Amino acid sequence: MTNETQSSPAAGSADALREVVEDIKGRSKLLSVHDIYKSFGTNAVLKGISLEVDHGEVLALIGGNGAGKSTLMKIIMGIYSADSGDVVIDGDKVDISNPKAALAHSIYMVPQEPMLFPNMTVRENITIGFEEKANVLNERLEKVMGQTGWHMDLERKAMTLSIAEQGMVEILRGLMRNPEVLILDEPTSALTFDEVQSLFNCVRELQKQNIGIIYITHRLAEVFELATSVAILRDGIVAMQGNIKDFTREDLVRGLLPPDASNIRSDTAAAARAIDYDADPVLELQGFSGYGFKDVNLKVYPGEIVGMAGVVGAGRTEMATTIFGMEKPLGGKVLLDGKDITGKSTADVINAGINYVPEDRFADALFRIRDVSENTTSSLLCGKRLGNFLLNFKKEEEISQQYVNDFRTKVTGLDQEVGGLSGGNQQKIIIGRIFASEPRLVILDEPTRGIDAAARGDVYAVLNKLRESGVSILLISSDMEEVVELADRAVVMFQGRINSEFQKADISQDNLMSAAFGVTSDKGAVSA
Amino acid sequence: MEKVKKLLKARELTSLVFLIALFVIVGAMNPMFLDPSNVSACFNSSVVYTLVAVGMAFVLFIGEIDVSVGANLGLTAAVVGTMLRDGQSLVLAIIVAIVIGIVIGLINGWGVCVMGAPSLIFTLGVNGILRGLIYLYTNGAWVENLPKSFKDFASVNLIGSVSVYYCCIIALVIVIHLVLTRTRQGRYFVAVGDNAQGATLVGLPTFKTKMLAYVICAVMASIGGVIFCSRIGFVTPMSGNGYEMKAIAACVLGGISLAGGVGSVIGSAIGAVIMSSISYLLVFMGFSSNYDNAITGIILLVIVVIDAVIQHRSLVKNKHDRLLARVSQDAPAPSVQAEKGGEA
Amino acid sequence: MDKVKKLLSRGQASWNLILIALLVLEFVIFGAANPKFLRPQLLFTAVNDNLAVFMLALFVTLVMCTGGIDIQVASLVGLTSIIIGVAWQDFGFSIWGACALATVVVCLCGALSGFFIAYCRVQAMVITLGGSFLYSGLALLVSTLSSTASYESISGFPDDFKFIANYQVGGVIPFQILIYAAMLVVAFILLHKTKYGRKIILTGVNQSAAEYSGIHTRRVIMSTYVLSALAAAIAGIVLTAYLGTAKSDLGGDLTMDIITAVVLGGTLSTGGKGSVIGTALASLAIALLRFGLPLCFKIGTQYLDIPVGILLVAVIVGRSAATNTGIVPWLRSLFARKGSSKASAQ
Amino acid sequence: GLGLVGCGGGSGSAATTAAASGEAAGGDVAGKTVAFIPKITGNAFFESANDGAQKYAKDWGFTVDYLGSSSASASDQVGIINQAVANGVDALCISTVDAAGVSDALKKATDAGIVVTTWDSDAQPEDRTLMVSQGTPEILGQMLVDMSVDGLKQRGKDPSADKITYAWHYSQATVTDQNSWQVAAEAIIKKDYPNWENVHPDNYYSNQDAEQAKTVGAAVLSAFPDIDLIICNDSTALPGQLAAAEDAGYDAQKITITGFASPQSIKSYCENGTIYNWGLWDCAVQGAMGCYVAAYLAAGNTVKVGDTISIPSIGDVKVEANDSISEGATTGDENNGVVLLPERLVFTKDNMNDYNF
Ligand SMILES: Nc1ncnc2c1ncn2[C@@H]1O[C@H](COP(=O)(O)OP(=O)(O)OP(=O)(O)O)[C@@H](O)[C@H]1O
Ligand SMILES: Nc1ncnc2c1ncn2[C@@H]1O[C@H](COP(=O)(O)OP(=O)(O)OP(=O)(O)O)[C@@H](O)[C@H]1O
Ligand SMILES: [Mg+2]
Ligand SMILES: [Mg+2]
Repeated sequence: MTNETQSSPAAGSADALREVVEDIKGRSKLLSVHDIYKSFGTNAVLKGISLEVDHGEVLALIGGNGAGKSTLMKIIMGIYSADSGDVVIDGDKVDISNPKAALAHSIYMVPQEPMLFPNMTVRENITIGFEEKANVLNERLEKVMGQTGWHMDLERKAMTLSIAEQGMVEILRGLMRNPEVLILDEPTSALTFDEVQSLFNCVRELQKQNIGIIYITHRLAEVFELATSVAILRDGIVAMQGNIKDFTREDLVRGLLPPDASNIRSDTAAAARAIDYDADPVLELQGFSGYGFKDVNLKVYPGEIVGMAGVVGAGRTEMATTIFGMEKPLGGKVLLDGKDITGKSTADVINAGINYVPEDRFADALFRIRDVSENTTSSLLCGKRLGNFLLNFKKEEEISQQYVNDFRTKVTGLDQEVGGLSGGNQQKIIIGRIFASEPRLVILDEPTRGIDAAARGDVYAVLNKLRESGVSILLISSDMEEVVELADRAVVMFQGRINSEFQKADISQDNLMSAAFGVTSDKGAVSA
Repeated sequence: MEKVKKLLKARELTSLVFLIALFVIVGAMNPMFLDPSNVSACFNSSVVYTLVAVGMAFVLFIGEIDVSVGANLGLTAAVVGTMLRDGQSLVLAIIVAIVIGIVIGLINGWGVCVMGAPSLIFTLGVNGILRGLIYLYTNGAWVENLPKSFKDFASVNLIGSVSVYYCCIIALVIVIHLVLTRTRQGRYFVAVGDNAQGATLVGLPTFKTKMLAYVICAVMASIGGVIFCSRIGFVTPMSGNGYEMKAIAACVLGGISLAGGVGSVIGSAIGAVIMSSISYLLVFMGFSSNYDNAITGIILLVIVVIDAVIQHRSLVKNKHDRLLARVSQDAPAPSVQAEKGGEA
Repeated sequence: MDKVKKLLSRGQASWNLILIALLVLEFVIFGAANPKFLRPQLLFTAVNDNLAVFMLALFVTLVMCTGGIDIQVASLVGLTSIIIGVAWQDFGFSIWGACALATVVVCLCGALSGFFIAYCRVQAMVITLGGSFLYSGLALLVSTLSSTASYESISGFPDDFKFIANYQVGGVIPFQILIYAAMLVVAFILLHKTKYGRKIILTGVNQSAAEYSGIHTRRVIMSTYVLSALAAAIAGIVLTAYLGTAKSDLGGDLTMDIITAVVLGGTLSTGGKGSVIGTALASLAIALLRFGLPLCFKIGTQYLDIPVGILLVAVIVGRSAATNTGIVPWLRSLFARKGSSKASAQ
Repeated sequence: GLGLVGCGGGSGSAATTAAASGEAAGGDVAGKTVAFIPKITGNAFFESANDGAQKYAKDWGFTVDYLGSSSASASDQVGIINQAVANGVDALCISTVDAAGVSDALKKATDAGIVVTTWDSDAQPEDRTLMVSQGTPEILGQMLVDMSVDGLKQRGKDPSADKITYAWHYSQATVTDQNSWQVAAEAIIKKDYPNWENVHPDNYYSNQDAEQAKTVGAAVLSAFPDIDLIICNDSTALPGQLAAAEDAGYDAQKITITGFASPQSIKSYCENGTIYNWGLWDCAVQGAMGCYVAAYLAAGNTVKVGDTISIPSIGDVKVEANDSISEGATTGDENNGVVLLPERLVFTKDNMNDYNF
C-alpha cells in the first residue's frame, strides 16, 4: 500500500486539500510543512509541498537533481522564503524568517555544500554561534567526536581541508547543535564507506534520543538502511510518501522517474568488452611521486575504465592534480601514448589529451556567475578548437548544446547562469566540459557526487560510449558501488601508494574496502 | 616553546618586524633618528591614520570596503572645527562628530547591506557627495583659529614622549583586539567576512554585524576628524583627501585581506604607523626630496610583496609537509583517520 | 514596473540600455535648459577634455574583470608625458622615438605591477597604490634629468605631434576622438570577442577553476595590467599633444574618475563581469553631467562631486534593488521577508 | 609703480567713481560676466581672492563666476576654460597651473572673442591681455629673504656674518610658482649671504596635506635641532611647520620660521610667539583687480603700456610692459601688459589684526 499524496492544487479539489492539511495539523507532529510554494523567477520549483516528520523518525527525502529538495530544506531553515505555505512546529505555526529563527526552534541543517569559514580553525568553525562557554563546548565536541570516531586536528584552518573533511566538519557542527530536527542534505556524498557507517551510527543514536531527522540522499541503499519513512519529490510535488516498510526499491525508482520514462539504466550494464592489454597503454605512470603520493606505477589501456578506490586522504586527488600539472611532481614519469608529459603545464596536458574533473566543484570547477556555454567550453580556450584568436561563437553554441542534450541537463537555455542550477546539473555541465576537449584520457574525481540516479545513469552511459570510442578513463571514486559497476580494472590507493589491483572479475566491494584500509593485499605492498 | 611558536606565527608580528626593520635601516642611515623621541614622534603622528585604519579594518573584516572615510574625516573636521572656533563646547562638538559618523555609517551600511550595492562604488559615490558637502559647508574657506587649549592637548605627553592621544589609541586598539578575539560577538566580524552565507546559516546576525562594521568605521573616521582638528589646528577642505587609500594600505600592511575574514586590528594599527611615518623617515634618510614618492612606493611594494611571498610559501610548505607526512611510513597518523569499522 | 525589473535583471545588455537612457535624459534636460549644450562643437569639447579618463577606463575595465583594480594608470600618464618631453628635448630623440620609448617604459611598469599581483599574489589595490607612488616618483626623477626645471613644463613640440590631438577630421571631429574610437573597438573585441577576453572573464570569476581549465591565469592577469599601462601610454601621448606640454604630474588625479566610470559601466568590482561598451557609455554620461550642470544650471564646478556622487549612488542602488541574483540580494531577501510572509499569511 | 595698498576691508563707496577714467572711453563694466579661475579650489589663498572678487564685483555691477577644480592640473583647467567659453562669459581671469598647458585653450578662448586676463600665475604673455601680478619671482624671493633676515635679526643673529642653517618646506617639486620663488630666493641668498647653509638643498615637501606638513615639520626639527631658519612659501606648509615647532617647544627666539600665508591662518601662532613675521599680498584685492581689468577690456576699452586704469574704490593702476615681470618678454601694441598689484604685505604681531583674510 502506497499512499500517493496528490497535493497539486491543479489536480485535487480545494476541499480535499484542506482536509489533508487539517488532518496533518491535528496530529501535531514535531515538524510539518503545509502547502509550500516557491518559484525562482518563472521557474516554479515547489508547487504545494506538505511533509511531516515526527520525533524519532528518519524521513528520507529523495528526488532527482533540481527536484527542489534543498530548496524545501532552505525554506524550513529560513534561508529562502516560501511564496506561500506554513511551517508548523509542535502544532504551532511559526514564522521562520531567517536561520536564526530556525535555530531558535531547534532546527539545524547540514547543507549540501559545506559552508565553512575558510580562515577559521576547525574548532572555531564548529563552535561558532553557540551561546555556551568555551570549555563546555570543547567538552561536548570531544564527546561528539568520540561518538563518530572522527578525530580531526581541531587547530587546522578550514581552508586546508579536503571537501570530504569539510563535510565531516559540517556534520559535527550539526551533531553539536543538539537539535530537535536535524536536516542532513546529502551528507554522505563526499564521504567514503567508513565515515558513512559512523555517520549512520550517529543518526541511529539521535533517533533513539527522539530527534526528528530529514535525510536527503541519492543513494537508495541508504534509504532502506536508515529511514523510517520516505518521501519522493518530483516536478515540485510530493510524488510518493509513506512508511519505508511499504516500499520496495523498485517502487522508489518508479517514483523517481517521470511516469513515461523507460528504464534509464538499461544500457549501463553493457557487457564488459574485452580490453586489449597487449596494446600500448594510453597512460603510463612510472614510479610517479609527488606531494601526497609515492611510487605509483599504473597503466591505463585504450578504451579502459580503471577505477581507483581509497579512503579520504589516500592521495588520489593529489596524484590526479599532479598529473594534470597543478602541482610539482617529485619523481617518476607520466607517459601519455609513450610521450613524456611529466611536469607539463595544465594547458599542455589538456592539449596533449588528458582532462580532469576536480572533486571540489565549487572551488575548482564552476564559474558560477557565467552561463552554461561559457562553462562548457572553458577548457577549449587553451586549444584551437574555438578559433585562433577570435572566439567562434557558433561552434561554442554547438558544442554546449550537444552536451546539454547528451546529458539531459536541465537548463532554461545556454545563457543561464550555472550558479542557479541544482548540484547535479552543475556536475553534468562540468563533465560535459571535460568531454568537450576531446581527450584521450579522462580523470574523473568523484564524478557522480551529488548526482541523482537518472543523471548518474546518463553519466554512466556517456562513459561507456566514450570508452567505446577508445577514450580511456581513470575513475577516482569513493563510491565502491560505482567502481564495481563501471571499472574494467581497479586499483586501490592506501597512504599514497597503490597497494592492490583487481581485474574485472575480482572487483567487489569487500575487496576494495579491505584494500582501502590496508588490510589485505594482492600485491603485498601494504604497509600495516 | 609552543607559545613562542604560536606568537611567531601571529600575523601582526611580521608587520611589527617590518616596522622595526624600517626604523633600524633609517637609524643606520642617520643615527640621530634612534633617539626615542623620534620613534615616539612616528607613533604620535600616526594617531589619525591609526583611527581611520582600525575603523577600516572592521569593514575589511566583513569583506567590504569603505572609501568614504577620507571625506568623512574632512567633513567632521570642518564641522567640529567651526563649532569650536565659534565657541561651542568640546563635548557638544564630539557628540556632533559621533552623530555625523553614525549617520554616514548608516548610509553606507544601508547602501551596501540593505540595498546590496557593491561597496566600492557605493562608498565612492558617498565620498564624492561628502567631499562636495565640505565645500558647500565651508564655502571652500579654511577653518582656522581653533581654541588654543584644544590644540595644546595634542602635545600633552603621557608616557615619556608618547602623546595622550597615542596612549588612548593603544588602549583602544588593545580593547578592540580583545573584544574581537575573545568575545563571541567579536568573532562575528571575521566570520561574516569569511563566509557570509555560512555565518547566516549558523545563526550569526550577519546583517547587524555588517551594519555595525560600517558604523564603527565611519565613527572612527569622524573621531579621527576631531583629533585632526586638535593636532593640526586648522581644517582645509582637502583635509582627509586620500586617507582612504592610505588606511587600506595600512590594513594590508598589517595583514588584513581585502577578501575579508582575515587579520587583526593590531596589525592595521602597526600598518598605520608604517604608512604615516614614511614621510617622517624620509627626512632622516637624507635623500633628495625628489625621491620621496619613489621611495614611498618602493617601501610599500617591498613590504607587501615580501610579506605575501612569505605567507604563500608557508602555506604551501605546510600543505606539502602534511601531504608528505601522509606518505612516509612511520609518520603520525593522518589528521583525519576513520576509525576502523568492524567490516574490514 | 515588473517589466522594468525584468529588464534590469537581464544583465549587461539591459544595463547598457539604462545608461543610454541616462544619456538621452541628459541630452533632453540639458538641451532644454540651454540649447547651446547640443552644439556638436561643445559636445566634442566636453569629450576632448575628458578623453584621458575615457581611454584609461576602457582598459581598466579589463583589469577589473579579472577581479583586480588599477589605481596606478593615472601616474603612468604623467610618466609617459615626462619621458616624451625629456627624451625629445634633452636626449635628442625624435618625437615619435620619444613616444615609443615612453610606451615601452610604461608598459614595463605595468608589467612589474602585474607581476607582483599575479605571481606574488598581492592584493591589486595595494600594489597599484604603491605603484602610483613609485611611478609618479619616477616621473619626477625623470624630470630632474632635464634642463627644464621639474616645476616647469616642457613645451614647444613640433606641429606634427600636436596634430594627433588637434587635427579635426572634416573640420568637426577631433582626431583624438578617432583614436579613442579605435581603442574602444580594440578593447571591445579583446574583451568580448576573443579567447583572451573569455580567459579574462573566467579568471575573474574563479581563478582556481580557470587554472583547472588550462588557462594560464597569472599570465592573463599580468597582461591586463600591461594593457592598461599601454592605454596609459596612449592617453599620455594624446594628452601631451593636446595640452602641448609635458609634465611629470600630468593626469595624476584621474584615478577616481576612472574607477567611477568603470563601475558605473556595470563591471563587477569583484571581477567576472564587465562591459567595455558600458564603461564607454558611463564615462560619457559622467562627462556630460560634469559639463552640462555648470553650463545649464550654473552649478559651481567645485560642487560637481555632489551630483556625480548622487548619480552613482542612485544608479547603483537602483540597479541592486532591481536585480536579484547573487549573495547580497539573497541576504537582503532575509530581511525583506517579514513583509512577504505577512502577505502570504492573509 | 604700484597701486594702492589693499586694506582688505569693505569698499564703501561703490559707484562713486564708477566711470573709468581711462583715456580710451569704452563701455561700462556693468553687466559683464567674468570667469574667475583659480589654480585649485579649497585653498585659503584662492578662496580669499574669490571672496574679494565677489564682493567688489557686486559693487561694480558685474558677475564673477568662480570656476575651479579641486586638483591643480592643467587638464582640469583646460576643461574649465572650455566650460567657461561654452558658457559664453565675456572675460576670463585665470591663475594658470601650467602656462604652456593652457596655451591652446586660452588662444581658442581669445578667438571666441573672450578677453583673457591672468592673475597670480601668468600664462604665456601672448596668450592673454593683462596680467595682475603680485610681483616677479625675484621680488617675491627677495621678500622671503628679507623676512628671514628680519626674523633672524630680532633674535640677535647677524645674518651677514653668523653661520645660518636653513631649509625650505613647501608643497611639491612640480608646483610652478612656489618653486620659482624658491629658485629666485636661493640665488639671492647665494649672492648676498654666502655664509648661510642650506641643510637640504632639495627642499622638503608636504603636498598641501596638513598632516604631512606637520609630520615633515616635526621631522625636520628633530633631524636638525639647531636649524636657524625654515622658509615655508606654501600656505599649508607654514601653519604645519609652526604647529610642529610649537609641539617641539620652539619659539621665535629659538628658530625663525617664515613664509607666505594669510594673516588669519597664522595669527594664533604669532600670538604664541612662535613666528615673528610672514607675508602675503592682498589676494582679495588682487582677485578683484584681475576681474575688473578683465571686465574693463571686455567692455571695449583699450589700453597701452603706460596707460592708467582707475579702478573704483581701489585706485589707479598703471599698465607696464611684460618684461617687467619676465625678462625678454615682448609686449603687444595694445591690450597687453602687466599691472602690478598693490604692495606685498609683511605681517607681524603689530599689523596682523588689520586684515581679515
Ligand atoms: N537561488 C536560486 N535561484 C534560482 N534558481 C534556483 C536557486 N536555487 C535553486 N534554484 C532552482 O531550483 C530548483 C531546485 O533546486 P534544488 O537545489 O532545491 O534541487 P535539489 O533537489 O536539491 O537537487 P540536487 O539533488 O541536485 O541537490 C533547480 O531547478 C534550481 O535551478
Ligand atoms: N594541508 C592542506 N592544505 C591545502 N590543501 C590541502 C591540504 N590537504 C589536502 N588538501 C587538498 O584537499 C584535496 C583532497 O585531499 P584529500 O585529503 O581528500 O586527498 P585524496 O586522496 O584526494 O582523498 P580522496 O581519497 O577523498 O580523493 C586536495 O585537493 C588537496 O590539495
Ligand atoms: Mg540539493
Ligand atoms: Mg579526493
